Amino acid sequence: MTLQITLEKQLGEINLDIDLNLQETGITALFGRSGAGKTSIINLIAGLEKPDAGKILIGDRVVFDAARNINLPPQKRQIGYVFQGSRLFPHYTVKGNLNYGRRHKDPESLNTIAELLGIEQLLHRYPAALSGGEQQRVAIGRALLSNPAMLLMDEPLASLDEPRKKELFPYIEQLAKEINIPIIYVSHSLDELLRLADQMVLIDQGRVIRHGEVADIWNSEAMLPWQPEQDISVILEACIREHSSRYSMSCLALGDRLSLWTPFIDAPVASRVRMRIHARDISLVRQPAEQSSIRNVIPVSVVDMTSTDNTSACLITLRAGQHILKSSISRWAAEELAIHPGEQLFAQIKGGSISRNDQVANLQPSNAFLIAR
Amino acid sequence: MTLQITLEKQLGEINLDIDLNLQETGITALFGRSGAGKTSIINLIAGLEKPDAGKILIGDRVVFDAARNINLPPQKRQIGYVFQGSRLFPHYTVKGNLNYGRRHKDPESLNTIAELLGIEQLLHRYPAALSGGEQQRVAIGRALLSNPAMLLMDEPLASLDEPRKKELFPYIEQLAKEINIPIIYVSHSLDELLRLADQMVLIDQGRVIRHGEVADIWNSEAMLPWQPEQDISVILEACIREHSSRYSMSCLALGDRLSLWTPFIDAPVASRVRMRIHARDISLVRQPAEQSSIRNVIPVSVVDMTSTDNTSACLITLRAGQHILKSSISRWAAEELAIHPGEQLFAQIKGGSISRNDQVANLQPSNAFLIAR
Amino acid sequence: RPLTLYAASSMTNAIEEIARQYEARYGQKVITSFAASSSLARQIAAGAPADLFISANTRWMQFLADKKAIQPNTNKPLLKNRLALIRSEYAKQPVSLATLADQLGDERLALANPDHVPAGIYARQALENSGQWPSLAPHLALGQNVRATLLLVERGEAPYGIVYNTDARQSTKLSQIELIPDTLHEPIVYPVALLLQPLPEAMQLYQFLFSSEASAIFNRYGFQPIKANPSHAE
Amino acid sequence: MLSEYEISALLLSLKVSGSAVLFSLPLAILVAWVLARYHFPGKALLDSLIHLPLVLPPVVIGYLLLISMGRQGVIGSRLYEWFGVSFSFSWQGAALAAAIVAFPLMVRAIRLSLQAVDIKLEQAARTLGASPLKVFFTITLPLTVPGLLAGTILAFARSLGEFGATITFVSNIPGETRTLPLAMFSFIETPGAEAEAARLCLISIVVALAALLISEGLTRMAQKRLAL
Amino acid sequence: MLSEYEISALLLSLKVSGSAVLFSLPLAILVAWVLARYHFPGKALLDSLIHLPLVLPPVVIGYLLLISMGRQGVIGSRLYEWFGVSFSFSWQGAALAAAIVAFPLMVRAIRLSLQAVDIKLEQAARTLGASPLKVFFTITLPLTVPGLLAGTILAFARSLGEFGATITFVSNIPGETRTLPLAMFSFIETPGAEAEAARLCLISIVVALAALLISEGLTRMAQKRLAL
Ligand SMILES: Nc1ncnc2c1ncn2[C@@H]1O[C@H](COP(=O)(O)OP(=O)(O)OP(=O)(O)O)[C@@H](O)[C@H]1O
Ligand SMILES: Nc1ncnc2c1ncn2[C@@H]1O[C@H](COP(=O)(O)OP(=O)(O)OP(=O)(O)O)[C@@H](O)[C@H]1O
Ligand code: MOO
Ligand SMILES: [Mg+2]
Ligand SMILES: [Mg+2]
Repeated sequence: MTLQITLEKQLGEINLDIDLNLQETGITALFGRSGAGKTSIINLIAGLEKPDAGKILIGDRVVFDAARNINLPPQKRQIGYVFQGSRLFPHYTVKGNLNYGRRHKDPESLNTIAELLGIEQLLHRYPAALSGGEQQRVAIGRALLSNPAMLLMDEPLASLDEPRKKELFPYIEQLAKEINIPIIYVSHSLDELLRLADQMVLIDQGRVIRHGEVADIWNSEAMLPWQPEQDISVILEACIREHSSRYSMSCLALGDRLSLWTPFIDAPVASRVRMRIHARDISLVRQPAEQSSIRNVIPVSVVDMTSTDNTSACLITLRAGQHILKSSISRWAAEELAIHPGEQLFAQIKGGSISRNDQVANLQPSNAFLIAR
Repeated sequence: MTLQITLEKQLGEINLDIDLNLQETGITALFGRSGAGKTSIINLIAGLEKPDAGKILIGDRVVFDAARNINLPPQKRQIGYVFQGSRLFPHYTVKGNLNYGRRHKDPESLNTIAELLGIEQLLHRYPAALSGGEQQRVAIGRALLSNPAMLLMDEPLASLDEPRKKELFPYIEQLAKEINIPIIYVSHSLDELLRLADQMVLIDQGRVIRHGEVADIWNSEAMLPWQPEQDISVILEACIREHSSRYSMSCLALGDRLSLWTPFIDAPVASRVRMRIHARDISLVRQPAEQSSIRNVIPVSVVDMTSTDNTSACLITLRAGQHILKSSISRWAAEELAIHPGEQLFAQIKGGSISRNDQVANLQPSNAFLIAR
Repeated sequence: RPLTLYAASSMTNAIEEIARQYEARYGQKVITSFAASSSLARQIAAGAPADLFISANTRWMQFLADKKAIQPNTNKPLLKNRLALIRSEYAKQPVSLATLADQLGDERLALANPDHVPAGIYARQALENSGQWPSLAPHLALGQNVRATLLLVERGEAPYGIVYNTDARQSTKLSQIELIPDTLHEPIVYPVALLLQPLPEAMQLYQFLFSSEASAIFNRYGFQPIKANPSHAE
Repeated sequence: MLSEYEISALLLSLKVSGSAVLFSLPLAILVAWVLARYHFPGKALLDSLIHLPLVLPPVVIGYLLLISMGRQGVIGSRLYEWFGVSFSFSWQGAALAAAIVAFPLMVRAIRLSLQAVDIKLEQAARTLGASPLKVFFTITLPLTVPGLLAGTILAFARSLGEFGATITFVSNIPGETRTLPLAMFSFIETPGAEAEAARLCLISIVVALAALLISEGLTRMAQKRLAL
Repeated sequence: MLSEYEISALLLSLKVSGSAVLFSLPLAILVAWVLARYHFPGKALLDSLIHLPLVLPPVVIGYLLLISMGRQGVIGSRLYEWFGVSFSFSWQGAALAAAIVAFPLMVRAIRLSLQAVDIKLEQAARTLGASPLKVFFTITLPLTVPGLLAGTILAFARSLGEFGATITFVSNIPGETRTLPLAMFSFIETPGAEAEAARLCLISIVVALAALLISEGLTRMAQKRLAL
């Protein structure tokens, strides 16, 4: 399934000018600041708004073409849309809402989806009697049951408070695993991005800045504005080498002889996982301490170092095998250790500091695993 | 200024039963889960709702006494209230809103407050033309200008998105410094709690669970439910020993010879600051590494250690001088190092890992400083 | 279908009674519809399904005759009526037409609207002919019909009024009813006519209206039946 | 308790007002919809035209109806010729008069309620594959129920009291067009019949109160259901 | 262009309708407020009573007015005795009749608008030291302006068209109570005066249209100002 979009639209002061070619299944995140034009883009895809010019192809169906005067109405586009607020119909029960977009109202598919989303118990309630998180799950179910060729989700978690978000996360992760239609997921949360997206599209001021693998874009300088100084991190993608059931830990293969121990990852050996490592969690030593609680002491070479005068920190870019790491240490330490590019050092990475939250979706098309929690 | 509250009120299924005696000026945080009854409590204080029984004293004024049938209406209570949504009057300009609660409309105090909140430029706009953050600042100014004996703030940041929150934070911190009336601040954000509150009251199911200094309650087990495994931390309160302007760092005195280097804190030597140190940021070694980027290597003694079987982590409680620290290391490391209570070790605390965000309000009544950013 | 009789609303009571008599006598139902003569006339002109029409004045009958909506040869005067000067219970002083202007003072004289209500038109003639119109004209309270005019006097809003004798006699709330000489105005005539395509039985009702039975009833309500020979109306 | 005469007038009034409301409802919804959702040149004019029956005295409306919809009228004669439909001097005519007089009230209430329906819900329905028509009947209309009820009851009440247009347009024919107000009028016109008039007045009031109370109840039910 | 007669009727109509609306506005606001904000036993009854003028034919209302507010009426006689106030045959009486007939429409519109005012804003004002009265006049009422405008214009339109109650209560006195509808009625009742009636009809319509358009404009301005 491909999605080809060439669009122009004037939005107040912003001129939306998009040229996107999404070949992928899985979750593609639309990421960008508030007001960048994310919602507008998916509204245009869904047919809720009309572009000034351009063309939209879903698979081989032309749903919009300004030149040929084609503009399919939303109901003909076969696109599921999960809105920021749930937009449930208040006068239908949960079941009524779920059934609204279905042609064949067979009970099996309803039950499957209801189970997937954990809303089997709620079928006969009205939306007003649901919590925010439950409402959003029903809204997701409703969109899925309309049998869409593609799913659009506009910050489905944004209107929820923290505990409600936590509650909904696993369902969306599960979803991405079990449903095999492409999903476009709008968000401006780094956390959601990391945990859910396979691909990402970075939008700014109505234009596509970057488009590609999450890890590639994450580690590029385009993402720096989103990473405050104390929060700089890199994304590693690596395979699981082995598990230690005794200590509930897993070992990732960073290179031939390079290993990284992390808290246990519930996935088979050899599966590929994504991992976020904060620069502040990596310290550097010339010689490894002999008896240390730090499990991961990895030989690295210094690639680059930057520091600014009025901060205490110095950001060191390191190479470990094929992987790039970043370490944030104090300028004081950097001077005292006299670190310079090209030098060989040891990076200490606390195993415990790689939090579960930072281990995110498998990237293999096989969709073999997702971290349990 | 004291606030004495004895209250009972049935709220749906929750029975609010509060007995509080706040002696303090400064910011007192009401903290608790959604639905715990926080908003209800301050509505009762403000007079927007009526308790079933009890008594409320502000200073020596009885504003409510069920026994004596006293129930001052809100406008007689002299209480400023900043609501979750800004609740600005849409038909008044910013200036009109600010002036609404003022008896003496002298321009100086208006200008002072407008400057404090950074809204001087907005005075002639209507609320509809303000961003969410600006609206909330005007709402704060409006409450302050009504010359209240006490200020209630109900999650003033909750309706704002992340960048907007960041924008408003400094103003509230500034406020707490410059206004000397007691402030009750409702929140369920740990971040806000740490940065703003002097005292805190922990509410659950309509009852007061704890009440006292933020650091005491934070480090007590009552707060454990709010600290997910990977986020366990302690709050240290310590004085600044010296600054290093060369490296933009400051040194905190943990004990006679114990120092902790942190990124620069913009406060005079000897002022007392609060600091949050995550357990995951402390690693343990038997012998300090010789050439390490880690600045803080502190001799500690092991007080206690706990671990659960199905996690990889082991939480070690340590003593450094008079201070308690917590370190989260892998069970594997704990076993290999054969750590046991009573033992002497070295704790490595990355200076850079003490983020600016974690350095919070001064506790001295003198209100001498607040971290600039 | 039953016979339909349109009649000016000032005749409601008398016509109802006669219709019931007719029904009893001939075993045929009569539907009566009462409204202002103007409304009825316009409706008839617009094709109302009526068989007979009794107007409160000749003007509206003429209106229909001009529109060729009635059988002209059946257009006959049926009744005559008189005007009466009436005094409210609330007015203390007895009144007469001669002293009316003086006695009125600041008060108002209730009159049906002389622009269009027949009773008002006759009353104006009477006042003009008695020379009082100029002084009374600014002191009038005009009702939309006779009944509304009577009501104003009954409720004491106006101390005096001029209405049909028939209406005045049915009121219990007046302290004086003085007939106005019928020489002061045109004769007050209620004409009747058959419409263009009436039921065959309509003529029977038409004749019944001129019968002595009907006359007795009209008399009882204060109308003066005109003895015409209805058989001439073919 | 009630005389035959009163019962006949009451039933007729209910029939006339009921039909007036029911038959004008679809048109009122359509007009309210157009006014609530579309902007077009002349919208203000259309809006004002709809308010006309409010501004003109009912007698004038009756007169205009007689001229246009009577059997000899511009429209009435065509209707009769082509469809055999005639409003003349029948209860249908009374219902037409009542409907026209009550129309502005009905449209206004429904329009307000339509404006309050969240267009976002309609968009959501569209993305679920619903045609505009399905959206209208499954989402918009059900959510407008409180406004529909309010409009209907207001129009019903106004219809119940309609007098001037009715008597001018379709005359005062017992069993056919003599509704409660016309019967009341007959009594008021008759000297000494105040008591009978008062009885009819009371009947009118009771019916209207009942209708208002029922609609209140229904509205509250609808609102509860929708948790508005 | 307009005859003196027409101008006189027009000016009188404007005076009568204008006063009717202006003087009933405070009471309408009060009643709407009570209905919008309070729950008490008998509320449904009060609500229904207010709708009565809608249900009863205007002539009946005029009759009831005459009985109660007339010079010999239960209330009217007292008013005259104690305050020297009399509605008899005066334009004030016409205004009273118009006000009563239009009252339900006015109350309904204002009530809806009051219900839409966010009570949270009122609470905020209270915590800023405002008394309930200040809150009402500085917050509630200004936010109700669109509803007030709608109610006022609706009532004004209805007042302009009022005929039955007026002529029954205060009769038809040129320059004093002969409003546009009463003048129109005289012409309709006169054979061959259709043209004059039509002219008056047109004047009525133009006035009403103007009023409706002005109110639309004002409402839009108010809504823009409030950014609703
Ligand atoms: N119909 C419109 N008319 C004018 N401006 C519009 C319109 N719709 C959107 N905009 C503007 O276009 C820009 C993009 O809006 P959009 O809602 O797509 O942003 P977004 O990326 O979804 O933001 P957020 O993260 O806040 O949801 C904004 O500046 C918005 O004000
Ligand atoms: N008027 C009321 N009637 C019934 N239940 C109520 C009422 N007001 C509040 N409650 C209930 O009382 C509880 C406490 O509500 P409150 O709004 O004070 O919580 P809170 O601590 O402020 O929560 P949040 O963090 O979500 O704002 C909730 O369960 C709420 O549903
Ligand atoms: O019945 Mo009449 O025609 O109004 O006097
Ligand atoms: Mg958006
Ligand atoms: Mg709350």
